[in-house]
Amino acid sequence: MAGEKEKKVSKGEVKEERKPKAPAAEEAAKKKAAAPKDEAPQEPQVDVDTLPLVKRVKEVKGEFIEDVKYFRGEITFLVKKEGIVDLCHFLKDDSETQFDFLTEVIGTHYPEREKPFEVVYHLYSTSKKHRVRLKVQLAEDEEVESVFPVWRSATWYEREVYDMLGIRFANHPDLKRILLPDDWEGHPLRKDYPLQGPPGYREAWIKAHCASTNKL
Amino acid sequence: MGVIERKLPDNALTQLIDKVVNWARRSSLWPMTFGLACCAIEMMAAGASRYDFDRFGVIFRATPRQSDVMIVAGTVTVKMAPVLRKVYDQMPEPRWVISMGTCANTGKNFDTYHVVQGVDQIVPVDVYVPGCPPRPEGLMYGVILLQEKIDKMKVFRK
Amino acid sequence: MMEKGLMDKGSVEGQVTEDLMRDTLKTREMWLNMGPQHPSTHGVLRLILALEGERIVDTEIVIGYLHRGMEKLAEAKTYPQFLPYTDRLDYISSHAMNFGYVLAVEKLMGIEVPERAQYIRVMMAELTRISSHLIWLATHALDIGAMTVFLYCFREREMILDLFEMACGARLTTSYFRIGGVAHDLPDGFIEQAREFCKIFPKKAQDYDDLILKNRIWLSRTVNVAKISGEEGLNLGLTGPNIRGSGVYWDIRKDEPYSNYDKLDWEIAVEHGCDVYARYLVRLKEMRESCKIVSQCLDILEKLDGPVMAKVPKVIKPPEGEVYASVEAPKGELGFYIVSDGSPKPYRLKIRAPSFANLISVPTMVRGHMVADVIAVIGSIDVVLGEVDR
Amino acid sequence: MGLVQKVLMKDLLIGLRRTVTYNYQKAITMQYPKEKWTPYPRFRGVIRLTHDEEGNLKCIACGMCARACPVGCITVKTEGKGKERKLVDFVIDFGVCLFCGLCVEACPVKGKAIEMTSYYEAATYDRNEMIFDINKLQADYKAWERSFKK
Repeated sequence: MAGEKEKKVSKGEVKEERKPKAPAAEEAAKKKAAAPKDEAPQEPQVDVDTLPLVKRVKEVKGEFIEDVKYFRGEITFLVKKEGIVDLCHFLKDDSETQFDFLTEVIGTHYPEREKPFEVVYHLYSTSKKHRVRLKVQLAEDEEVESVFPVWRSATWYEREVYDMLGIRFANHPDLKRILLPDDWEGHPLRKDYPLQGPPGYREAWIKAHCASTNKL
Repeated sequence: MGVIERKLPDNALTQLIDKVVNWARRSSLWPMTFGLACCAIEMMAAGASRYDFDRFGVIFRATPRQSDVMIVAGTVTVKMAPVLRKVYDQMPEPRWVISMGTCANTGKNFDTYHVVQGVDQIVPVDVYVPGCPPRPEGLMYGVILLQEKIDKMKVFRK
Repeated sequence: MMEKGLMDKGSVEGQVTEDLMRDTLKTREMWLNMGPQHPSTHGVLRLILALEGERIVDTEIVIGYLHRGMEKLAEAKTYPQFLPYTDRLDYISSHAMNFGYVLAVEKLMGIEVPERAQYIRVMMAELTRISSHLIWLATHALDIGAMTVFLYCFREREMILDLFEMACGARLTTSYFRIGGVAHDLPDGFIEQAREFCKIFPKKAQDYDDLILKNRIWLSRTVNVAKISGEEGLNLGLTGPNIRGSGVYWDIRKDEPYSNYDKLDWEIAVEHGCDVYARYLVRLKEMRESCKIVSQCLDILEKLDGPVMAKVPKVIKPPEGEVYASVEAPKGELGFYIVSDGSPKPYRLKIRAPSFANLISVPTMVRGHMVADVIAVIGSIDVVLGEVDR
Repeated sequence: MGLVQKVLMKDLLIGLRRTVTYNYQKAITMQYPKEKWTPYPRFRGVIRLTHDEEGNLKCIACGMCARACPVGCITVKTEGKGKERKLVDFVIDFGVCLFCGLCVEACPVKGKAIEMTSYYEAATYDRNEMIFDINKLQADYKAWERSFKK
């Protein structure tokens, strides 16, 4: 399972006869694919800097990348907040990356961290068949630029993140709640929000809104 | 039934009239298709070829103004609750509610910030059908129970 | 058509220009609310349409009427406990939902699933795809006005549900997959009955073709309605049969083969029409391809013996980390993103629901069409609200 | 579509032929109250407690089922500790139950102390009637099954 994705990426690259990549990367990929499956829980050590995608991104947009992680065959870039739209434009248009599809935008809350919010972008390339994950870390009152100009589907994804976690996106055309009612208070996916909501809030909301329809 | 509803004395004649009215009501229960989630699919299956709800006189209507019974099939969420109440208020009397499936019965399986804990918080429920989702037969059994309930109702007599 | 005719006449007289028309014949946008309780919005979808006459100029989609807080709920449940909830995401293809979830957890934990379980999973996922597409065809056709197709589709669907009931114990919310395999091995008589279905189904699929494939009403309601190009579709987040209806060769089962899809012989269903009719054709073709996969799996399963469950620790405690695993659900790409902090409960679980993403493109698709076409468009992109709102 | 075909209504007649042929085939509708579907052995209906040969409950009151349950609809009340532990009450709220079968899977007793029956006619007039206590959970559905099995 773990090796498949990496294997796939390298296979696609070879088939399409792109820029010949470093033999070390190919070897690492092969080794990973051939790694015995029953030892899968122990993640094989891969030097992330040898991966062609990481190389290419670091080469061109290295100033925005804070960190690169590799886990279970997935590449994660930790991106500086101000560089996200620029990087996304690059990843979409560059002939080597061609990430033409935004799979999703996710918000996560880590209350114990210094920068408690994390926005995660999953990208996919329909022509190169590879995936990448971008991460932006935000402090409590920070905003991140919307990737709406790059992929229009981001509008809804970002609205959902705003709805669930209260992370604001700058330059978003229509940032409002999407799943919860407009007059709802609080952002449920924050870790301090109780599962049943604040005590009595749910019942009070129903009571207030059902009362108005009784006058029919 | 207007001004004489439950006003007439209880005698053989009014019993007979009640019987006829109840027979008419129970044999053409037109449900409002309040399909919300998973149970709605089983409700559709109950109306489709193998189970064929029409045999009971149950013909799904898409508008509350033409329906007698509301089958609440699925999770009632907080956002949906006012809509459900509005639709129920638009239904003409006499009206009944069948709560189908766990979500509508108690809602405790999704005990979260946005799920109503049982549709009986919003509208009065006549029959509860447990299951997640219930088999179409389970729903049919619920309809049969409702028909039995209607049979015992007093329309004109006190 | 009407408007254009008027304008033509005006220009012939040489006096009335298009701008003048707009000034003299003032029209006002009308706002029409559709849903959330509407039989043709497949659940509790609500659309607010801005109309100019009968023509749609703008659409706002309001969702969230079935928001059950699944992602929050997952943080309070252990990994095996959350499995029954995934059934209730896209409730008409619960196997596919299970599949995505267990794949994500297995990827996180590095569990290798036994071969027999892999084939059972693939077979069940494909049966689910058929049943999901059957429901889609039934409701889509019913919305457009073909009642008979509805009855026929549900008849065949019951055959699949019988198979599910036999193997899993439930008709809809099957919870058959487990982390590391499947719950039980197939029961006796399953393979024969499934084979029977595979034999009958192509003949029955011919029935649907007979009824609507060339039917003039069907054609006039679907051909050239809601065109969307592949590029625009990708930009708007379309996946699955919808994007394949716009000529994009993208199927996760082929491109990033999970489970045993790479060992089976099948083709991606792609159409280039970009309209409602093309999406209909794609799904019809997919049903036949799925039937092919199921019969191949049956052939293999007959010979292949072995366990259906891998060795999994009693308490499932994945290592710290985050994974994203995706499957090709009947509606499109279904992904599970799990962040684990090493405890038996997920720290964060995000569901990438295909229907949610597919809905984004609806305003683009319906712009300029008639009100009645909205029904056809919603039907054609096949939304399931349980998944949209989660 | 050619004009000739349009006038001859070929497209419509093909469909009509199909529906007419079905008119002369056996109906697949089940006449429910008279004729009941026999669920498969694995069907997950209402849960019941099982007995051993002597007629005692097999349940050892370990509470594994309650812990495995995703929704917490099972309550096992016990008395005493360790080996002295005795089952006092066993309550399942079918108004909450998901019918997922995880409780049966978790049961450590040989031959399973709880089982899922095929009983599905459990509709009630009252929400509280869906809460089954230890007595109701021992109900035997064999007679019900026999009533419609051929």
